[in-house]
Amino acid sequence: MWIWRAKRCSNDGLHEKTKMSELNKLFKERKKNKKSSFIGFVTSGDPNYKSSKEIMKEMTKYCQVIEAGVSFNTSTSDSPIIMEANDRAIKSGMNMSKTFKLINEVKKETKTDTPFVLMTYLNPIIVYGIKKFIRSCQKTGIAGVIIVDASLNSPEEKFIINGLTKKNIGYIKIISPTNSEKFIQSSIKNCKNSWIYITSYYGLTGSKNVNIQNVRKLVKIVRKYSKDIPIGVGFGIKTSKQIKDVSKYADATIVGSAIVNKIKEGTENGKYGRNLATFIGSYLKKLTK
Amino acid sequence: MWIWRAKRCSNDGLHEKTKMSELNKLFKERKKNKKSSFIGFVTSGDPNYKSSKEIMKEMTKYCQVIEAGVSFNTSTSDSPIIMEANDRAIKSGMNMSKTFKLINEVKKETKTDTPFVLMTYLNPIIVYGIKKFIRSCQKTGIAGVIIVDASLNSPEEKFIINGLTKKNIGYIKIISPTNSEKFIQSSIKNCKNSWIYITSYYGLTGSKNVNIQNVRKLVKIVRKYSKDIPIGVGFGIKTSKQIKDVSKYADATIVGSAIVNKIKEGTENGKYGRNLATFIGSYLKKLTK
Amino acid sequence: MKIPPFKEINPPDKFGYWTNKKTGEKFGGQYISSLLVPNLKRVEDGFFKAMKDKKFLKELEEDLNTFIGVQTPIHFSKTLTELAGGEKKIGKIYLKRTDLHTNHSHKPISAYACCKLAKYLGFKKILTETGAFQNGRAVASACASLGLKLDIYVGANDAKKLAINKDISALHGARIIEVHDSTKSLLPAMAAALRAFQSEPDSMYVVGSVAGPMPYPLMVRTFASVIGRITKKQFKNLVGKDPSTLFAVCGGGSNFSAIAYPYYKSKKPDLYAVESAGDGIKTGRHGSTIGGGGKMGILLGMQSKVLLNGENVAESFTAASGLDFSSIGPEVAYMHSIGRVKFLTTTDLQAKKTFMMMARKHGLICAIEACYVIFAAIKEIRKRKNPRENHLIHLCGSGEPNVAQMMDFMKKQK
Amino acid sequence: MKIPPFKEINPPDKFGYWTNKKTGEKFGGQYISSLLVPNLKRVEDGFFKAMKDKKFLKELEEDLNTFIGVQTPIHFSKTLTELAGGEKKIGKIYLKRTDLHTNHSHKPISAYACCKLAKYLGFKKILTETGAFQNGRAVASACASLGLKLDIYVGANDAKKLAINKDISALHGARIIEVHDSTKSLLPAMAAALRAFQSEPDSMYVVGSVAGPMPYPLMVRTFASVIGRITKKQFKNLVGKDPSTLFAVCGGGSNFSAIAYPYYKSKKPDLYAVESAGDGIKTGRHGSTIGGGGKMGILLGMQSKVLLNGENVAESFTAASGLDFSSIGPEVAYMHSIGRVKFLTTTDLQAKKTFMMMARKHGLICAIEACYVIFAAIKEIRKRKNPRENHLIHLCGSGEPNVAQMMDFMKKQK
Ligand SMILES: Cc1ncc(COP(=O)(O)O)c(C=O)c1O
Ligand SMILES: Cc1ncc(COP(=O)(O)O)c(C=O)c1O
Repeated sequence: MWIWRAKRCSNDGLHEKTKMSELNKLFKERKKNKKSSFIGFVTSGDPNYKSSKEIMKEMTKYCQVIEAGVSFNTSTSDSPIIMEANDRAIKSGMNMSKTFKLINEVKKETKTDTPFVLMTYLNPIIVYGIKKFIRSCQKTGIAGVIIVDASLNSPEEKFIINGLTKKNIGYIKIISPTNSEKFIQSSIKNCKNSWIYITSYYGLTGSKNVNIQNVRKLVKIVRKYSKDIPIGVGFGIKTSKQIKDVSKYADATIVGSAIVNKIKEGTENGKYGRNLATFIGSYLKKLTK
Repeated sequence: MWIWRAKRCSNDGLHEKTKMSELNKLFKERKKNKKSSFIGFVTSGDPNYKSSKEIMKEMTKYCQVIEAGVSFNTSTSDSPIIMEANDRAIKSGMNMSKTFKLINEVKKETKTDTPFVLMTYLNPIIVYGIKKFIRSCQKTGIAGVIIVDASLNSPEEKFIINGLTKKNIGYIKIISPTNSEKFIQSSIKNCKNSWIYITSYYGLTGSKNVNIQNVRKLVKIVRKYSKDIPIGVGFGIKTSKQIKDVSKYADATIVGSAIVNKIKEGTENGKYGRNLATFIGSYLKKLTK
Repeated sequence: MKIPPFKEINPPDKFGYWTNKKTGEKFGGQYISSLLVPNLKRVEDGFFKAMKDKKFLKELEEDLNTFIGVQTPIHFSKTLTELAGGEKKIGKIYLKRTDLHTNHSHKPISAYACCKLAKYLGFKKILTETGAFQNGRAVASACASLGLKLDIYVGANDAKKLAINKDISALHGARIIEVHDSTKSLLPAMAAALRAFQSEPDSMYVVGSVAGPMPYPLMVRTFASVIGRITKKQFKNLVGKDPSTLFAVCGGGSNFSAIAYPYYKSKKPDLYAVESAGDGIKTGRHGSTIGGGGKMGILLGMQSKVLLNGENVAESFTAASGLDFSSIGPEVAYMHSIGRVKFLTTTDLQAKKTFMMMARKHGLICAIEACYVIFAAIKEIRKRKNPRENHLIHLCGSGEPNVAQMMDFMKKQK
Repeated sequence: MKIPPFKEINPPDKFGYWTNKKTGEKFGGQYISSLLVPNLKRVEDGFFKAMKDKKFLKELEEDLNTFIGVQTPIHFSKTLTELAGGEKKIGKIYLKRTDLHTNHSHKPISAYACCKLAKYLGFKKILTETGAFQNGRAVASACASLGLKLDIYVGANDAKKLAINKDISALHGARIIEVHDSTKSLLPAMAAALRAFQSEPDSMYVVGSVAGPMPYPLMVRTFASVIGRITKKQFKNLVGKDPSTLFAVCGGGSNFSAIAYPYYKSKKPDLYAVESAGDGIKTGRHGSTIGGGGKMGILLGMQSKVLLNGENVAESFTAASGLDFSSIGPEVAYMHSIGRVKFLTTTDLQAKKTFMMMARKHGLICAIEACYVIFAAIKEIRKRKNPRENHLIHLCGSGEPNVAQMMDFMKKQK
C-alpha cells in the first residue's frame, strides 16, 4: 500500500517520500527487533514557545515520533490535563503558524530525523486555510496529521486527505472500542498512507488506565481489514511496564497526558526552558528504558 | 328627646340618669356661657397603668369629658400616633377589664364628676362579652361609648345600643364630611341618648389640620335632622386657637393625637407617673386656657 | 376555551352576612369606621354594576386569558398517584396548574380584576397590603399594566426580609410603605392599608384575600372563582365527571374559594381546606385558624373565625408567608361551620419535606403554600383508599420566592 | 387544543448539512471524535425512531400540554402597539406568552423532550451544560420528573454567580460540575459536557440550544417547534391570517427556530432574529454572531457562523446570559445565508431600558433576553409604518433570574 501511495505521489519529490518511508521503516524495523516505537505527545507551545522548543528538542532523544498538539480553546475531546496545556499555550500566544515555526526550528537545531505528527481540530485549520495548512505541513516536513473532529462524512476531511496524500503526508484516524467494524473499516481506508490510532478505552485521554483487553480486540479487528497497517495505541499509558505490555500488540505506543502532567509539574515548580526540558528528559528516559 | 330616653329608661335608677344629664347639662350650660366643652382623648394604659392613671387624674382638671381609648392591636381607623399608644398600652398588659379598673380608680381617687367616654373596637367587646361589657360600663359609671367599627347594619351594634340605652349610657356615632345625608340621619338616630361626633376631615386623626369649612357644613346637616343633639368635633385640633374656632360651631371639641403625642414625648424623655402627668397637665393648661 | 360565566350560588344577605341557620353564627358583614362607608359603597355599587356590564366582563375575560393566562392545564400526576399507593389503590391524582399564571399564583386574578374595576370606577390609585409581596407583586403587575398608581403597605419586619417579589413590586413602580405598628407584620399592614383607604378618596383599596369588610370577601371570591369555573369544566372534559375530592390550601381563603366555589352547592367533590400547623398546633406557634381552635371575632372589617390573644388578634406562625394570617375569610368559615368543608393541617416541616419531594421526584418547584396541601392530600387520599376516586389538588403557585429558604433547609438536612 | 403534528419542511442532507446552493456554504454536520460516533448514532437512530412512534409522541404531547404547559396564550399588547405609534400607524402587536411555561422559558420543551427520548432509549443519566442555569434548570426539572440522573457542566466563573436557577437545579437533585478550562464560561462547559458524553456510554448528552453535532440541531428544533406549530394555528384563529412579521431573540437559535420554524417555507411573515450587541458592536464586546461579522467555523461538533479570536473561538459579551454564545445554530445560520431571516441587534443598555419599560408600563417581568427582541421589534415596526400589519413578538421567558441585576440598574438610573 505504501508503495502505491509513493507511486501516486511520485511527483512530490524525494523529501516527503523519504520521511514517510522513514516513519514506516522505523515502525517495521523496530518491530523486527521486537521493539515497538514510542510516540510522545505534547501541546506545542506549552508552557510557552521557548520552553516548548527545548522540551521537543529533548524529546527527540527518547521518542521515535513526536506528536505535537495544536492548541484550541474549544476542544471537544481532550482531557482536562491537555485542556490546561492548551490554555497555557494559547495564553503564551501560540497558534498554527507558530506551531510550524517551532517544529521547523526543532528540526533544524537538532538535525533530527524524528518524525513529527500534528494533532489538531478542524477550526484552527479552517481559519489558517486548508491549502495553506497542507503547504505548511509539507514545508515543515510534517510526517502525519491527526484531526480529532474531522468526521468521515465531512467535506473538509476529504479535501484535506486528498491534499495531504498528494504531498505524501500521512493522515491518521483514531478508533475506539465502541466503534463499529464498519466504521473501523472506513477509518483504515483513510489511513492508508500512515497508521491507525487505537484508543485503549472509551473516554478521555489520561482519565483511566490502559485497557489491554480492548487493545487486543481492536488489533484483531484492524488486522481483519489490513494485514500491515501500522497500529499505534494510546489512552491511559503512564508507565514503562504499560508501554511494554502494549508493545506486544502495537507498532507504537503513545503517551500524552503523563508527559503533559510532568510539564505542568515542572512549570509549577518554577522550571522553564532547558531546565524544564531536562526535567522532562529524565522522566522520558525512565519511562522508555 | 333626652326626656323620652329618660322616661323609657326611668326604671334604671337615678345614678345613670344623673350622669347622663350631667354630661348633657354640662354641654348646654357651657354653651349658654358661650363655652364649648373640651374632651381630651388618651389611650387607657398609655404608657402603662400607673402613669395613665396619673395622667387621667390630671386631665380631670382641664377636661370637661375624658375619652379613654381601649387599646386594640388591629385598629382600622387610628392614626399611627394612636397606634403607637395602643402598642405601648398592650405591651404594658392593658385590656378591657383593666380599663374599667383604671377609670374606676381615677374616679374614686379624684372624686371627680368628669364624665368618661370609652372609645373601642368591637373585637375587645366581643371577647370581653357584650353583656358583661354593658354591666361593667354601668358599674364603672361610663357616660358614653364610641365603637369605631360598629357599623349601622351589624347585629352587634343593635344589641349594644339596646343594652347601653337600658342602662342610660350614651352611644356616640362618628360622621365625616363624605358621609351621605341618609347615613348622617341614621347615625343621629343611634345617638339619640348622647351626642354625635363630627370628624373635621376625611382621613385619620391627627393627620391633617382641622377643617372648619367641613365642620360648618356638617353641623348644618346635623341640625337639619336634630335641633338639639350635642355635637362634638374632632380630628386635627391641636392648638387653643383651633379649639376656639371650632367651639363657635360645636358643643364640644375633642383633642386626641396632640395629647397622645405629648405622652410619647414625655415618655421618651424618661418621664413616668406623676412626673409625666404634670407634664401633660401643663400642656393641657396652655391648650385650654 | 371561554371562561364559564359566573353564577351566584352562595349569596350573603343584604348586610353581607353568611348565616349558619343552626348556630346563628354570622360571618362577614362590614365592620368599619363611618369614614370608610362612602368608599366601600362606591366599590360595592361599582362591583355589582361591573358584573352586569358586558363590555367590562368581555375585556376582563380577554385580559385574564391572555395577560394572566388563566387557561392552565390539569396535570395527571403519576408521581403523586404512585406515592399515595398507586392507581389500583387510590385512584388518580390530578394537579390544577395555577402555578403557570403570570406572577405564578392564584392571586393575580383577583388582583387584576379588582384593579380593572378600580379603573372602570375612575380611581387613579390602588392601596393594598402585603406580607411577603405575593399579593404586592400581583397588584403591582396589574397596576403597571392598567396605568394605576400603587401604595403597598407592608409590616416593617416583613419589609426587611429579602424577597424577590418585593424587588419585582418595586420594578413595577409600586411605592412601598413600611408599617411600624404592633407586630410589624401582615395584620397591621392590612389595618394600615384600610386606614389609608379612609384618607384617600381617589384611591381604591384592594385586599389580598377573601377577607376584609364587604364587598371584599364577596368580590374577591367572585373574581377568583374563574379558576374553579374553568377547572370544573376542564375536569369534566378530561375525566368525564366531577372529582371525588378537592384539596386547596387556606390562609385567608382566596386560594381555596377560587377553586372550590363552583362546587359549594353540589355533593361532590368532598372539599378539603388545608391550614399551616406551623411548628405544630400544640406548640401554639401555628397559623391554623380552624385547626387551632380560632374563635369568632371581628377584625379588619369582618366577622369570622380568628386566632385571638386575649382581646387582641394573635400573631400567626408559619414557614409559608402566604398562610401567615390569623383569621380566614368569612365565607370559607361559614362553609366550614355548615360542614361542607373539612379542614386539615400540615406542619412546616412536613411542608418543607414535601417541597423537596416535589422538586426531586416531580420536577416541580412548588410554592411552599402548595406543599401544605399536597402533604395533607396524600395522607387523606391514602386513608380513603378508594381506587374509583379521582382527586384534584390545587397547585396554587410556583416556588421561586421560597428557593432561598429551601436551600437552607436542604443544607441543614444533609 | 391538540399540538399540530410535526412536518419536516427543511431537512438537512443525509450527512446533516444545510447547504446554501448559491454560495456552497455548508451548515451543520457532525464534527466529532471517533469516540463519540456510536453515542451520536444511538441518539440519532433513537430520535428518528421515536418521531415515528405514536405512543411516544402521544405521551410526549400529554406531558408537554400538562407538565410544561405549552398551550400559552397570544396577548394583543395595547401597550406596545401604542408605544410603536398606535394601531392606525403600525397595525397591531401581539406577544406569544412563552414566559408562562413551567420553568418560564422555551427551553423546557426541548429539554423535556430530549430527556424523555433518553428514557425511551434506556439511558439512565443526562449530561448537559449551562451558562446561567436556564438550560440547567429546564433539564434538571425534566430529569427529576422522569427519574433520570443529571450532571450539569458549568464554567467555574458562571458557577460563582448567584443565580436562582442554579439553586433550583440543585433542589431538583442535579449534580453541578464546575469547568475550569479556558474562559471558564458556557463554551468550555459545553465542550466539557460533550467530552463527558465520550466517557459515559450510559449517559445521554442534552444540549441547551439548536447547536452541537447532528442530530442535536435537528432534534432540538424539531422538539422546540411545538411553540411555532401551536402559535401558527392560534394566530390564524385569532387574527384570521399569518402575522406580517415575527420577531424572536437569537442566542444559539433555539428560541428563534422554536417559533419561526413552521414559517420557514412560506413568504409571510418576515422573520427577524435579534442578537445582543452587548456594549455595542463597535466596542468588540458583544454577542452578535451575525451582526458582529462572525465567520464560518467548526466548533462543538458543528459548522456554522462563529465569532473568532484568531484560530480560537472568541468570548461573547452580553448582559443576557441566555444570549452568551459565540456562534449560532447551523439551520438558523443557513436561513440567514439564503436571505429568509433578517438579523437585528439591540445593545445591553437598550434591553435593560426595555425591561424597565415592560415592568412599569406593561406589568410584565420579562426575561432580559426577551427585551432585546422587544426593543428591536418596536424600532423595526415603526420603520415599516404599515397599519394593515399584524406583528408577533416571541416573549420567550420571564425575568425572575434578572431581578437582582435589574434592581442594580434601577438604582443606578435614579
Ligand atoms: C401561592 C399561594 N398559595 C396560597 C396562598 C394563600 O391564599 P389565601 O391567603 O387567600 O388562602 C397564597 C397567599 O399569598 C399564595 O401566595
Ligand atoms: C429566556 C430565554 N430566551 C432566549 C434564550 C436564547 O435561546 P437560544 O440560545 O436558543 O437562542 C434563552 C437561553 O437561555 C433564554 O433563557
